[in-house]
Amino acid sequence: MVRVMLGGTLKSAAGGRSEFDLEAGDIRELLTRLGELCPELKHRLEKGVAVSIDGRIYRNAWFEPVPPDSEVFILPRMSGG
Amino acid sequence: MRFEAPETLDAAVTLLRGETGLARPLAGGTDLLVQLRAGFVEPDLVVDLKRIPEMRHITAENGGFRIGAAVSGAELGEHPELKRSWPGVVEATELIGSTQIQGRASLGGNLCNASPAADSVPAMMAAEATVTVAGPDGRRDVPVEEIIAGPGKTSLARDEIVVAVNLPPRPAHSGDAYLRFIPRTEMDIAVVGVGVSLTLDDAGLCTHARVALGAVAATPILVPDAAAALIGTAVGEDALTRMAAAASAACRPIDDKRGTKVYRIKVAGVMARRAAELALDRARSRS
Amino acid sequence: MSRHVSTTVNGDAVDFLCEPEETLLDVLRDRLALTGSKEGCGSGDCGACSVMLDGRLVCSCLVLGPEAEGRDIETIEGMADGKGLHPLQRHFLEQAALQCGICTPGFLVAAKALLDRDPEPSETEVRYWLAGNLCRCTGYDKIVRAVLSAAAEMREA
Amino acid sequence: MQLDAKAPIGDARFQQVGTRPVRPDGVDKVTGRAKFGADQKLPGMLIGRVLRSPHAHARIRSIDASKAEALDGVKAVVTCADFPDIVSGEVMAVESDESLRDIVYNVMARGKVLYEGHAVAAVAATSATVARNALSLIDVDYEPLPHVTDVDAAMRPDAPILHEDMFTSGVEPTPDKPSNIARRLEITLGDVEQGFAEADFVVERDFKTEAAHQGYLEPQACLASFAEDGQAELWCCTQGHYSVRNACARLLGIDISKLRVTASEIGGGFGGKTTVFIEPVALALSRKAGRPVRLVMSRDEVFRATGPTSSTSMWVKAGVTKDGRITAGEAVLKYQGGAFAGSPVEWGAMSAFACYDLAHVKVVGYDVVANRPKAAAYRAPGSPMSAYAVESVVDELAAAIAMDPLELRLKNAAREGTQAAYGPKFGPNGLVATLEAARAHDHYQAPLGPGQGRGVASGFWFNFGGETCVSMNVAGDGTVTLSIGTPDIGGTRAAQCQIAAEELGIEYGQVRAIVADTSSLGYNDTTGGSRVAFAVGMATIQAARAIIEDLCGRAAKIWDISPDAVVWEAGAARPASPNAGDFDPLTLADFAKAAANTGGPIAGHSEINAEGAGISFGTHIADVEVDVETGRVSVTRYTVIQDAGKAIHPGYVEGQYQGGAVQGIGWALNEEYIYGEDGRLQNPGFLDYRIPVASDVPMIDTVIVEVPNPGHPYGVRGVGETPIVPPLAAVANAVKDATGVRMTTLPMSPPRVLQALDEAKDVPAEGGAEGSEG
Repeated sequence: MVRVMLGGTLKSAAGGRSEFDLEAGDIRELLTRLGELCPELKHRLEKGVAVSIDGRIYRNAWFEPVPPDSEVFILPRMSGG
Repeated sequence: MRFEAPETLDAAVTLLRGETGLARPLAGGTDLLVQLRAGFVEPDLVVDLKRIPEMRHITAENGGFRIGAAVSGAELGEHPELKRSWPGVVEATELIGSTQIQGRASLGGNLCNASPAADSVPAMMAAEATVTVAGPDGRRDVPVEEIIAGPGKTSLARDEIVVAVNLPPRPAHSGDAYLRFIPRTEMDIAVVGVGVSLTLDDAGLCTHARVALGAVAATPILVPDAAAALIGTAVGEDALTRMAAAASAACRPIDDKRGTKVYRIKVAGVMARRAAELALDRARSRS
Repeated sequence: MSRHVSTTVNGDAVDFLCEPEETLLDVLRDRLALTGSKEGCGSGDCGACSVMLDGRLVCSCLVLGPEAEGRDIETIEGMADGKGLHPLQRHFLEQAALQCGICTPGFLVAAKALLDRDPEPSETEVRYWLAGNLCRCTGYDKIVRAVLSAAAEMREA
Repeated sequence: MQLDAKAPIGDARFQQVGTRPVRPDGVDKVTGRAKFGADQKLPGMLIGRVLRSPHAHARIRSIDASKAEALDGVKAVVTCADFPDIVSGEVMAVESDESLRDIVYNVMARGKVLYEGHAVAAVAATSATVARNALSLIDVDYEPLPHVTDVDAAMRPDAPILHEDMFTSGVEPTPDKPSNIARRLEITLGDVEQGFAEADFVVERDFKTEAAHQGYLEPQACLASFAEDGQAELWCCTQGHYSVRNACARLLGIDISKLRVTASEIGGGFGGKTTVFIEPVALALSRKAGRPVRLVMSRDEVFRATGPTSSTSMWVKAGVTKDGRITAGEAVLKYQGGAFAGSPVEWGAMSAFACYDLAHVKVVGYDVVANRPKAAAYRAPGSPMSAYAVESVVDELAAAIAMDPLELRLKNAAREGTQAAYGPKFGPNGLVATLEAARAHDHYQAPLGPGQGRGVASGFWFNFGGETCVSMNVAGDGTVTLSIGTPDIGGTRAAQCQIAAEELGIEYGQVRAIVADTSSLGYNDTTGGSRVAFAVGMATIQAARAIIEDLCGRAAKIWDISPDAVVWEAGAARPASPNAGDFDPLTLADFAKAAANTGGPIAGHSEINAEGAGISFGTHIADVEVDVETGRVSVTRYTVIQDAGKAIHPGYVEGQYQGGAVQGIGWALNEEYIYGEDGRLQNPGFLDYRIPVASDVPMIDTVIVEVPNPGHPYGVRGVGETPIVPPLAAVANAVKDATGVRMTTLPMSPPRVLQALDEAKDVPAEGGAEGSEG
């Protein structure tokens, strides 16, 4: 079980719910489960998000493993100037 | 558009006179080329005046100076005698634009472009400069302040050319200064510009003064009240305060992207005072 | 109506045809393929088109092509003399005084004009002389240092 | 050979990294040879020009180009009819969520013009003069509409509406009336009310900032050539030629692989060249005319029609205890992003309080549209404005409890393990190190003159990595070429050559790097977000290591030993130990000579999505002198202290710090978009859009702090964005220190400062640092 928290502005996008417990071995599984648990988020997830695993941020990395006891935040995706 | 570069004044006047469409004299070109590019003017004829020798020389004459209208700011700054006599006029001209602009921009062009914010004009007005104007009927000398008629407008006829700027001789204990306010240190158009010229007697009393302001009205303006506040005084604290107040009172500015009315009025007084102090220092140190 | 203009560019006699309203910058870039001079503004506010005209530093965007008749023009392309880079060019490189490099030709031409007349300028003099050359990348620090150190080297040479 | 990512920085293991070599593209740039966007020509080339709206907001009733088309020398005219009408919701590509409909609408107006300068039509003609004349022959019938340019005015219920189909997202229930608020967003951590209840002092302030432009010296420029067989070439100055290719191919309706985009040398970007403006137009003109078309923007067009940053209206509230604990931070941020949704308010909101370890944070953001050009990214998009507001309020908190502002920041600084208001816990980072370096710097102790003041501020940026490909080839003599796919905006090629030389153990001068076109390498994300030194560096390391692995294998075969018994050291394959055998080392040159006999050409490549970018913090110290009679502010001394993780080329790192700081100083003091009542931009040129000139600024001191990023083999963090974040507040705090007046509007132009000074004279001296005692 992984505890997934919504960070930044995604919290308000999910109808107020900001924490989810789900089974996922990697980022792709995590995002798929999250979309199932929270359909309001699906659009944002498809458009692209960043995933923070223990403070390290991944922008696009389906196959990055998610260790079971890690701290996971879903964030808006960043770019820059 | 046609381009001509005559080598005599007569030829230039003839060209201007003969053009049925719009003709534009070209001195340094630092304003004209910007206007051409922006499409503000679409002349049929451009007459380059820089190949006319007398427009390119600085001559010491009767104790004063005769400065060809197409002499560049850089050339003015390289003339030690002129700089010694009229530091304010030279500095005002050197404030026009960058080093690159200085290589081209001229007193004649700065005057005839007729911008209310032209840096050299208040300095020339304070200096009691005249300009020599050539036209089909010969030449005439006109006070600088009579040339600019409004923003972008001069009192010159379409076939008249400003040939030279004449600066009068300098009595002992005289000094002039030009200061402007700009937001940056360089490259801006004056938000307020002030030219001050004054002469002291041996006792240090001001016997003669002229104060002119730029960028605070539709044209650069002479402010006789500001001058009067100095004349007959030792140019002390009271006189300077009254002079600054008179300068502010004379302003008829507009609000625009470079400054507000309120700001211009207030800063005109500040800059007038600073310019007067600088002119005073110069007058005192100049025997 | 095109005009024929005879001039000297970087020491070579050059003839070109141009329309009267074309600027010297247009002529250099489009007719003579000397694209080292850049157009950053077209109004004399950025200095990227700086060239020497009869020994004077000017913005070539504020000179009409026909005005160049009989004149002597020096551009960035003439700065390295064939034997090697000018000390200013070298110091700009060694001190990372350029980032994107678009303003660099203008700065070099302007800085050379300064050092040709004043071999020992102060930092303030360098800054004011170069105030008509805009740079958005460097904050000017390394440019000013490069000019000062090139000047020092040239004085010792 | 695996480098230890956690090895201390300054370790002698680096031969190349940390040195300051001359860049490989340098000589071309000091001799005028380098080809920028407007420097390219093709035979038969036409000149393009764009007709732009004189109105801030108007309906287009009709466009009649027949007279222009009939003019001698005109070869093509295009309008929105030449571009697809894209349905809402389609995003540009997987790598960007920018709306394609907005891109095409911004490239060429459709139905309505939304800002002065909005493109309406374009022509290609045999000369610039003909093109200019042709524009004047295009009749556009406009129905002017009411307009709005101010962010607060645009949010009012009675404001003129730009998009009838814009309904604010992020509010429940979704409104049934259209508005100019594209989106409301919110970030919360803890409970701010509880936090404010714990405070001894609470300060709240309103702020406004005007839009600033990136001010790159090179206007947008491109040369398009569309062949009869549907293949096309595009030469342009851009921060990302791959994203240009993708957008143009979609807008032209051609296969992506049929369009090859070559990035010219780029004359500055700072975020402003991350999207398309004239490139699809030039391609459409070229296709229609059957000839190459060059399209170059004038400076006036750059200001009116490319993307500046947002103007903003902000409110910030923060509380502090007497002993200096910041108890809560709250903000409302309204960012106007021009005529289309997508202001960087989200980044402003996420970064607003990022420098602080706070238990209670709430930030509400609004993405607002107005009749101005569509905002583009500008260096740390969105962050400088919210940092200005927050760092100004933090300065007031310090004053309220009479604590040194650096002390207060150190007491509350984000550290490793701090939970950011936007979610994750921070990894190792350099904020505390920059604050301590600031406190120890002689600048912070130096005495101030009369009329002078000193301010400090910190700033943050996220940084990211992104998709990256590089290709490395060993030539017949053992020298190396490296192809990268990210335009080099300030020393990238030099840094990548250093990294390649470091890994291969060869001299810097033996590597030459080039920027490859879009057909030569796989997709690369744009140069931006401070990603290039980090991400491309990672790819270059991998490509070099692939070569080394290949060569160690070849050496094993040559020597007939096990590949495990071969190591790569100091530029050569060597037996791993005396036991492995006694063989002379084989250098790159040796392998290059024997390439054909040992397996063919020697090359390495890397295709990655670089993850693990390290966050970035910086702290700035500014001294100013204020002329109280004119309101003029001069910066007299300035120091930038920032964490680089590891500086590959310290000269270019310093350059990023200095350039960003001076851009921030410009934004703070004199740069602004000035609109008239008519909705037209009043200052579309460098004369009145006043970027700092050389005489405006002092030398910019720099201190490079190196707290390694564990996500990079050398510890590299991006450095380009953060330097623009602190200056706005650092300068404002210095002005406050010098005059006692808090400037809450940017820029702090002389009229604004003088007015504030005059108003301060009219009210009695403030007590208790203007804070309400909580």
